[in-house]
This record gives sequence, structure tokens and C-alpha cells, in this order.
Amino acid sequence: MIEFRGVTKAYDNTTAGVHDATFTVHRGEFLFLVGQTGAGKSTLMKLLLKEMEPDSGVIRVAGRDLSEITHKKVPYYRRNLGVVFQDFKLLPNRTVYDNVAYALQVTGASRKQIRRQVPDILRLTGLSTKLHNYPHQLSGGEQQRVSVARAFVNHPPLLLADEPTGNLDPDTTIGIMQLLYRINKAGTTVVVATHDEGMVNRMRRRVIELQGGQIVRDEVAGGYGRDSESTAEFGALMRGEPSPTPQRLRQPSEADLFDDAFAD
Amino acid sequence: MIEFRGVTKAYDNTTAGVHDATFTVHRGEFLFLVGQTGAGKSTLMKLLLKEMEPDSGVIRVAGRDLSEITHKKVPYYRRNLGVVFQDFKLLPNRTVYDNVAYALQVTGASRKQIRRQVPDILRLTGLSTKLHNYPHQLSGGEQQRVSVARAFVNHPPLLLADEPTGNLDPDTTIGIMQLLYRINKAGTTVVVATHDEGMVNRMRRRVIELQGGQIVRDEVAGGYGRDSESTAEFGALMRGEPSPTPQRLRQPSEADLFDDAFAD
Amino acid sequence: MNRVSFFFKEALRSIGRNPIPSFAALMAVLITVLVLGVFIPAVQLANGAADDVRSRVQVSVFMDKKATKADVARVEQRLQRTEHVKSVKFVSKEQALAEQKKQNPEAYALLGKMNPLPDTFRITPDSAGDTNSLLASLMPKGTSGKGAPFDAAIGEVKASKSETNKIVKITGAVKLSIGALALLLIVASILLISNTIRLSLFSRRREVEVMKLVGATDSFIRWPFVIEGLILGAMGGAVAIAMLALAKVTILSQLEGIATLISRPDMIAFGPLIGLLVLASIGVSAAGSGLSLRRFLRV
Amino acid sequence: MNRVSFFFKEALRSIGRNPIPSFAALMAVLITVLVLGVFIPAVQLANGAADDVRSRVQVSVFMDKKATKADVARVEQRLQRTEHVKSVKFVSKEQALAEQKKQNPEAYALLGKMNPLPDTFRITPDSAGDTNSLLASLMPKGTSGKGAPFDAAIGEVKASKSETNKIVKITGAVKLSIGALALLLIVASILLISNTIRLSLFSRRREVEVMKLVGATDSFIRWPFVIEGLILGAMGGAVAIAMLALAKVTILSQLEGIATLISRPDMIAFGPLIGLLVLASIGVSAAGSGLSLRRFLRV
Ligand SMILES: Nc1ncnc2c1ncn2[C@@H]1O[C@H](COP(=O)(O)OP(=O)(O)OP(=O)(O)O)[C@@H](O)[C@H]1O
Ligand SMILES: Nc1ncnc2c1ncn2[C@@H]1O[C@H](COP(=O)(O)OP(=O)(O)OP(=O)(O)O)[C@@H](O)[C@H]1O
Ligand SMILES: [Mg+2]
Ligand SMILES: [Mg+2]
Repeated sequence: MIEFRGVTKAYDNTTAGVHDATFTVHRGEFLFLVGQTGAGKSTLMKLLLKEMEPDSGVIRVAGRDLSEITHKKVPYYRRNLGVVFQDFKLLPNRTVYDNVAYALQVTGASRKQIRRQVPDILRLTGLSTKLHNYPHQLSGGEQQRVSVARAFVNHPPLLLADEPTGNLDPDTTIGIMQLLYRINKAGTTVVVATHDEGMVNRMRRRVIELQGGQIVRDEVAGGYGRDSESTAEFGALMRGEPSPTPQRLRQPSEADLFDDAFAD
Repeated sequence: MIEFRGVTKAYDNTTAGVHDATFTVHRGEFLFLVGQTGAGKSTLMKLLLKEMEPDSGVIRVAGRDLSEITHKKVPYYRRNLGVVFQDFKLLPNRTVYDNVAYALQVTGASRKQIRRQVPDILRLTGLSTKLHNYPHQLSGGEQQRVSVARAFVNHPPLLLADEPTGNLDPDTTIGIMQLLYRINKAGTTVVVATHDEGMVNRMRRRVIELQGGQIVRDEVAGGYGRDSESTAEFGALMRGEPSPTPQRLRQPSEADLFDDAFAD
Repeated sequence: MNRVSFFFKEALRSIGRNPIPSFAALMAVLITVLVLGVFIPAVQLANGAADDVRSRVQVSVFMDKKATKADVARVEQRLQRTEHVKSVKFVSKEQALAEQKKQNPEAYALLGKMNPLPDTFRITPDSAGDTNSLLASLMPKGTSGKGAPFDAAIGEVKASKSETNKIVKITGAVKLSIGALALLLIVASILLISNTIRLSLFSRRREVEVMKLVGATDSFIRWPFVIEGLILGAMGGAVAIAMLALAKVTILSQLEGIATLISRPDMIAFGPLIGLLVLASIGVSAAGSGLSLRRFLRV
Repeated sequence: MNRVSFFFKEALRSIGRNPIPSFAALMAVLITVLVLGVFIPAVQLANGAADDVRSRVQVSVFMDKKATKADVARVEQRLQRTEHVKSVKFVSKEQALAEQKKQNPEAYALLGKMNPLPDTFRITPDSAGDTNSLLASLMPKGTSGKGAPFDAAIGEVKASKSETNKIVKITGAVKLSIGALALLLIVASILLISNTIRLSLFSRRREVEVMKLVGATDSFIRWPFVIEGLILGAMGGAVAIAMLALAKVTILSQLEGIATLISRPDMIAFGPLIGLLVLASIGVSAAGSGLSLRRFLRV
């Protein structure tokens, strides 16, 4: 799905950026990107989004070399990516509902489709009571959830989330991660940049660690088979509770669709 | 230092906000404000900063009723508060250095004073190499650290920090918390709003928990005497390591002034 | 269709949510249309006045003293068909004498019943600038190369030259400078409106950046802005025109006297003028919005 | 002092970091000064031209046929001291006859050596509007209530009334409408500049909010903006004046002929005019910045 080969991006004559990054992410994988502040995680995301061009090296997404996408085609490429931005990047003059709907409107989705999908994702992210608020009328965590909802509403094949839980409390964090997990189980490739060590450790997924722009660790955490847990089990795992096997007896598919963590 | 009596602030006809909050923070205390997303933590901070007025109730800071401060006097009041904003609120057209210097310039500080204090605090927050970057040229965590530096540079008697470590990796988080701790030890009253449960638990300070705008918990965590640890001990505590008593033999005051966690 | 209505809704929402930039753009259009709406008729009025002053230049055709009634009738017919002639006024020798007597009683008292004055045609040329060609056609050059009146019954052809050249030049200068001003003003107006639009878009550049990042195409972003410019331009134009119409009714009707003083105002009608202004303001606003956006779309 | 230099540095930095709003504000000032700089002299030129046309209205004082040289000298002296008299031109009876002979050779041929014409003074009034009061002072009302010439040696006093009223009215209308336009344009300019400034401040309202939150007083925030407006106004004014000066040198010198045609241009000198324009543009910009900020300071 994603292929970086010798990608280097240095910000004007500094050492900051990304240096000679080479890695591959397969379709359907779940990848954590970790590293200290300023390590280059967001830079990597920006390169993937073609917000800027690498100084050297090749980036391929779904087999396509990003440098070959013309300026006119960039919007169509971006529609295949759901992105949760570290600074949310909400449209300040739109309500929560309209912010999320906008991601569908750009694709030319019908009004019917929008009316069906947007309330769904807003309920899932626990924003049902804030539909008509403007971003400046939301708490930090609520803004972050809007950003998450907007990234998900499209059901994109590739999902980039930059620090998606930095402003969220532990319960909501688990809810969001469960959502990511469920999306990943449905076939979406997910890349999450995060500082939350606890979460990374508990999730036991593949981790790429950056340090000063260089990849210093790339490990597929073994021991735990992928796609083997239900969302509820996964949530328990996140909470550090013992495996909630009994819960599996209650319809697990239901638990997958609706999630207590978001019931405000 | 801070006294809330029956303070209520509801956002236009909703239940969101703060409801009937009553508590007192003494001079030199270190207080954690916790609660889920949307619980009202930032609202409380905004009320303290006189960014908005409560619907009812009285807020006193340093014995002064905030409602009695006239519009003209507000700037002078705010200079006594160092604030780390959840969304950083950096000035987009100023470099890191100038952003921090601005907080001193408004007070009419001399150029000499600025040239002495600003580099100091930037070194302490690990931003020495980013002096001349503009906010949009910083990573999320670096922006947050600039916000922290700006709040501290004044040595204000009261420090409000809204989610000061949300975008920081664990090491930097510990560094910032050590800095807060040191500042608190020097007599400054510190209020920190945070989601980081681990940190709150490890710090064992007073915690006020909000839920839907109401104070549901206010406990002075006992068992641990205040001001009893050195910063290095405190750091170890945060990391969850055993008490680093041996380190106390090496000059603890030095460790208080300079901190490895920020040496980039 | 769905998409068009979406763009329209977006434009309206944007106007509602950004009152200051919208108001500023509207004000710019309004002021500009207002200034132009007052300026253009005023220029035409001034031009008309200048023309009117110039038209006071007359050509006199003095008949021969011995000319018969038939001669006079023939010459009059011929004059009326001549190019550049706007009007011909016949002054008989008796009328001429009466006029002169009134002006110079002493001088003419001596003449008694004698009348030294000929029958005269006073001709007003189409415009002062045509005086010379009119003179040329009234006095065609013969084989000798010297001009002679076209009819033997004509004694002399004369233009009141003394002040003519000066008046023609002065009024010409007035017309020229006023025309240049109108042009300058129109260019300045367009620059100012597009300036305002660029500025109001600048205040929304972050918004455009975010739109691009979530996959909006350039045209998807641009259309609402163009429609917004269109709506604001139309609104600004409409208000300006309402103000102009009000001014026309209340003030101009009082100045009617002055306007009718000028024989050939040759003014554009109020209707077409405002139509033109509205179209111009809408066009400038819409094009301004669309084009100014270009630089913010490079994300 | 320290603080003043800080404000200046802030203003310069802000201009450097916000090129689009700064450029827009500068453009607005530049265009406005340019338009006014062309418009004001043009208005004065047009006014001068109108006055010049009006000044062609003359008053003739015909001496009595029997007036002696002494009478003529006395009347001339008196005329020169009369109010509203701009110039007095003496035309002797011989000159008058020669003039008339050239105009009406046939009529005067019959008179032979006889001269029916009196000595005449042709008086140009200060302005056409003063004609009536001039007439009144030349013909003071006696006890009978009827006006009579102030000197017995005067035969008659007459104004060339025929076209006077019309020309006076028309040129009056031209002056009026042009003056009104100048006023309208000045008001519009001020509105547009302050509009632009408000807009460019709007794009920085978040910045002002943050400044307030970290404890900056209103005046601490406002001064750099005022100085910025001052600098931008000065720059825009300077560029506009450079362009005007260039235009004056290249274009106006070619039109010299037209300007000298008008006897009393009564124009403001180039120096004071530009001084005024610069001051105005700087003032408007600085005041605009300072005042517009007010609404963003309520945090
Ligand atoms: N536009 C820019 N110009 C110059 N330097 C930049 C620019 N953008 C980012 N940087 C620098 O590049 C480095 C990597 O930034 P990046 O945003 O990728 O970090 P990050 O890993 O996302 O950090 P965080 O966890 O704090 O978000 C940082 O040191 C930052 O200062
Ligand atoms: N200007 C506003 N208008 C309306 N509602 C608002 C406004 N500001 C905040 N709210 C609402 O008030 C509630 C409390 O917000 P606040 O920012 O205090 O939460 P918080 O505790 O800081 O949350 P977080 O941890 O996510 O930052 C939220 O539900 C939010 O949507
Ligand atoms: Mg980042
Ligand atoms: Mg908050």
C-alpha cells in the first residue's frame, strides 16, 4: 500500500525533517509511528498527503509514484486518504456537521448519502449533541473527535492519524482506538503517529520509530495474531483488563457496530 | 490564591460549561484538574483568565474579585498569570524567540532583561535550536513547548497549564512536569488540566475532577508530603522508577537548574 | 443542478459567516458604482455644456445689397442643404437695422431712413470644430485658388473669429481632461475592488488550504467564491443604484433648470447607465474573486 | 524612547510578514492619492476655464459724444478705482470706427469721414457674477430711483447681456458639478482606505486576541498598527507623488499650450498640493488603523 524508498526531506538547510526513510506498509496493516517531538512523524504524513515533495527518494501509494501525480489530480488522490491532523484543521466557519459533510461533498456525494453517513459517524465519535456547534465552541477533545470523524466518513482505503488522541481522556482514547481497529479489520490500512507509549505497547502492532528523521526501529510486534480479537476484546486489552472472553458470548458483531465508549 | 464560590457558566442555553463550582486553592499549591473531554476544564481556565464572565458566583484571585477588575485593568491582571493554552495560541508572524519575548515586552521589560531571560527559558524547554523558526515551521510538540516557555518566562505567581503535555513524548512530558514542579517549589501556585491519568497518579498531588461541569472529586492526595522530593527524585517518580536516593548525593540543586530531558 | 445549488448555498453561508470581509467588498462596489454613477452623467453634462459654449460660434452670410427676394430664397435653400449646418436664421435688413440701432443709437440716428445693412443669414454649425469646413464649402476655391462665395448674390461670408479659437481650445481642454479623469477613475475603481476582494480572500487562505487538504478540486473551491463575489457585487450595485435613483429624484429635479439650459446634453439614459454599472460591478467582483483565489490554490 | 523604537520595529516587521494586506493598504492609498492628485488640478483647470468663458462678459461705458479728453481721463481714473473691476480697456472713437468698418464695410462706407461712434471703455468684471453689482455702482440710483451714470460725461452704460445669463449659468453648473464630484471623490477615498485598513486588520484579529490574552494593553497593541498605517500611507503617498511628478513633467509640459490659454488658472502650486495629499493619506491610514482596531480589542 505504502512504499518509501530512500526518502529524504530536509527543511531549508537544517537537519530537521526525514532522512533516507525506507519501509513498506502492506495493505490492511496497522502501523504505529512513534518518536520524540520533532522526530519527523508529521513530516512523513505530509509527504504521504503530497502536501510537500521529498528532496529525493520515491514514495509509492497503492503502486503509484506520488511524484507523477499532477497538480490537477492531487485532489482525487487525497480523497482516498482519510487524515486526522495533529492540529485538527477544521473549517472555522462551518458547524461540526458541515465540517464532516464537506469531506463527502468534495467527492460529489449525493445529499441522501450525506444525510445517512454523517450522523452515523458523528454518533460513533460521540458528537451527536454538538452537531451545530462551530469549532471555536468545542473543547479541545471534541475538536479532535471532529477531525477523526471527518477522516473516517469517507471510508478511505488508507487512513493517516497524527496524534489522534492527544487531547482525549483515556476512555475516549480507547473508543477512538477501537474505532480505528474496527476500520482496520474492515480492510483499511491505518497509520497512527502517537506519543502514547502505553497504547502502543498494549496494542502490539507494528511500530516504526523515528529519531531525528531516521528510522531506528521497525518491528512487527509478534506474539499476537492480527485480526484475532473482537473490538470488545481489544478495548479490554487497551484498558489493561484481563481478556473479556465472557463478553464474546454476547453478540460480538453488535459490539463492533456501536460502542459504549462514545455514548455521551 | 484562587477561590471559586458557586461559579456557574453555561454556554447559550446548553448544559455545557461549569456548574456551581466551589473550591479554594491555597498559595503554593499544585492542583490537577481532570475530567473527560468537554467536562469544563478549559472553561474554568478561561474564567480564571477573565476571558469570559461567569453567569453567577464569585471568583477571587489573590483576594480580588475578578468581576471588579475593569476592562482597562485586565491586561495588568493577566500579567500575573502564566498560561499554557490547549491550542498554544502562538503569534503566527513571530519567531519562537519573539513569541516568548512578547510576554516580557508587554510588561515593559528592558531589552537587557529580555536578552537574559528568554534564552534561559528556551534552553530549559529544549528550544535552543529553534529560536528563529516561525510557529508553522515547528512540530506540534515544539509549539506546545513554546507555549510553556512563554507562560514561564515571566515567573508569574499563578500558572495555569491546559493540557501542557498533550503533544509531547513521555521523556519531554517528564521534563515539563519537572519544570512545573520546580516552579511550584519556588512558591508559584500551579494548576494543570490534563488527561494523563498516569501522570496524575504518579504525582500524588491534589486532584479536582470535573464531570459535566460539576466538581465530583476534590482530594488532597495524602501519604506523600509536599515539597519533600528533589526534582530528580520527582522525575524518577514520574518515570515509575524506584526512588533515586543515590542521586541526591550528587548536587541536587544543579539538577534542579538544568535538565537532561531537554537537552536536544 | 444539485451542485449549483450547493455552490449557491455555500456562497450565502460564507457571506453570513464573514460579515466584515463581505461588508468591505460590498462597500467597495457600492462606493465605486456610486462615484461612477455620479461621475459619468456629470462628465456628459460638462461635455454638453462645453459643446454648448462652443456652439455659440456662428457664421454670418451677408447678402449683396442688390440681392432680390428670389436670390435670398435660393441661397437659403442651398444653405439648408449644406453639410455641417445645424440651423439657419434669416435676419432681414430691416431687422438688422433695428438691432444695430438699439446697440448704437447715436451712430444710426445720423443715418435717418438710410439702411446700410444687408440681409443676413446667421448659421450655427453642427459643432464649433466644423466651422472651418463649413466656411470652405460656403466659399469653394475657384480656379484662381482664392475662395469666393458659392452664389453671386452673396456679398460676404464671415465667421465671428475673434474669440472662436480660444473658446474652442478651452472647451476642448475641459472635455479632454474630464474624459481622462473618467478613464482614470474607472481603472482605479477596478483596481480598488479587486484589491478589496484579494484582501478578503486573504483572510480566508487557511480555509482554502484545509479544503485542498481534504480533497477539494480547485473549481470546487473557486465556484462558491465566484458566486459570492457575484452576489456581493449585485448587492453593492443595487444599493448604489437605489441611492442614485433617490438622488436623481430629489436633487436633480431641482437642478432641472440647469440641465435644460444645455441644448444638446446628449446624455446616456438613466436606465442603460445603471444597467451598465451593475453589470460592471458584478463582473469585476466575480472575476476578482475567481482570479484572486488562484494564488491561494497552490497548496 | 525604547518603547517608541520597539513600536517602530514591530510595525516594520508586521509589514514584512504580512505582504498582502500591507500591499493592499498601500495600493488603496496610492490609487486614492493618484486620483485626487490628478483630479484636483483638473477641477481647478476646468473651473479656471469656466471662469475664463464667463469673464468674456464685458461692460461697455460709452462716453458722451461731446466728452473732452479731461472728461475721459477723469472717468478712466474713477473706473479703475471702482470695485469688481478687473481691467479697463479704452477704445477711442477712431479705433471703434475702424473696428466697425472691418465688420460692416458696406454700412460704414456710406458714412464717409463722419464718425457716429463715441469713445468707449470696455470693462472686464472680476467675475461674471459681479456684473450686476458693477452695473449698480456705475449707475448709482438717484433720488428719482432710476439709475443714472455716475458722471455726466458718460452717455450710456451697457452690459453685453444677450448671452451673458446663459453662459453664466452653464459655467456655474459646470463648476458646481465638478466641485460636488471632487467632494464625493474625497469622501469615497477616505471610506475606501479605511475599508481596506479594516479588512487588513480583520485578517489579523486572531493575533490581537492572543496579544490581549498574554497581557498586552490596548495602546500597546494599537501603536504598532498606527505606525504601520503611517508608514504604509507615507509609502503609498510617496509613490503616487512620484508618478504625478513624472506625469507632470512628461505629459503636462506638452499640454502647456492649453493651460496658458486660460488667463486665470488660479491653481494650487504642485508643491503644496502634494504636501496636502501626503498628509491626508498618512493621516487617514494612521487614524484608520488605530480606530479600526477598536472592535478587535474587546477581548
Ligand atoms: N516548515 C518547516 N520549516 C522548517 N522546519 C520545519 C518545518 N516543519 C517542521 N520542521 C521541523 O522538522 C522537524 C520535524 O517536524 P515534525 O512535525 O515532522 O515532527 P513530529 O515528529 O510530528 O513531532 P511532534 O510529535 O511534536 O508532532 C521539527 O524539528 C520541526 O521543527
Ligand atoms: N463558546 C462555546 N459555545 C458553546 N459551547 C461551548 C463553548 N465553548 C465550550 N463549549 C462547550 O462546553 C463544554 C466544556 O468545554 P471545555 O472546553 O471547558 O472542556 P474541556 O474540559 O476543556 O475539554 P477537553 O479536555 O476536551 O479540552 C464542551 O462540551 C464544549 O462543547
Ligand atoms: Mg507532529
Ligand atoms: Mg480543554
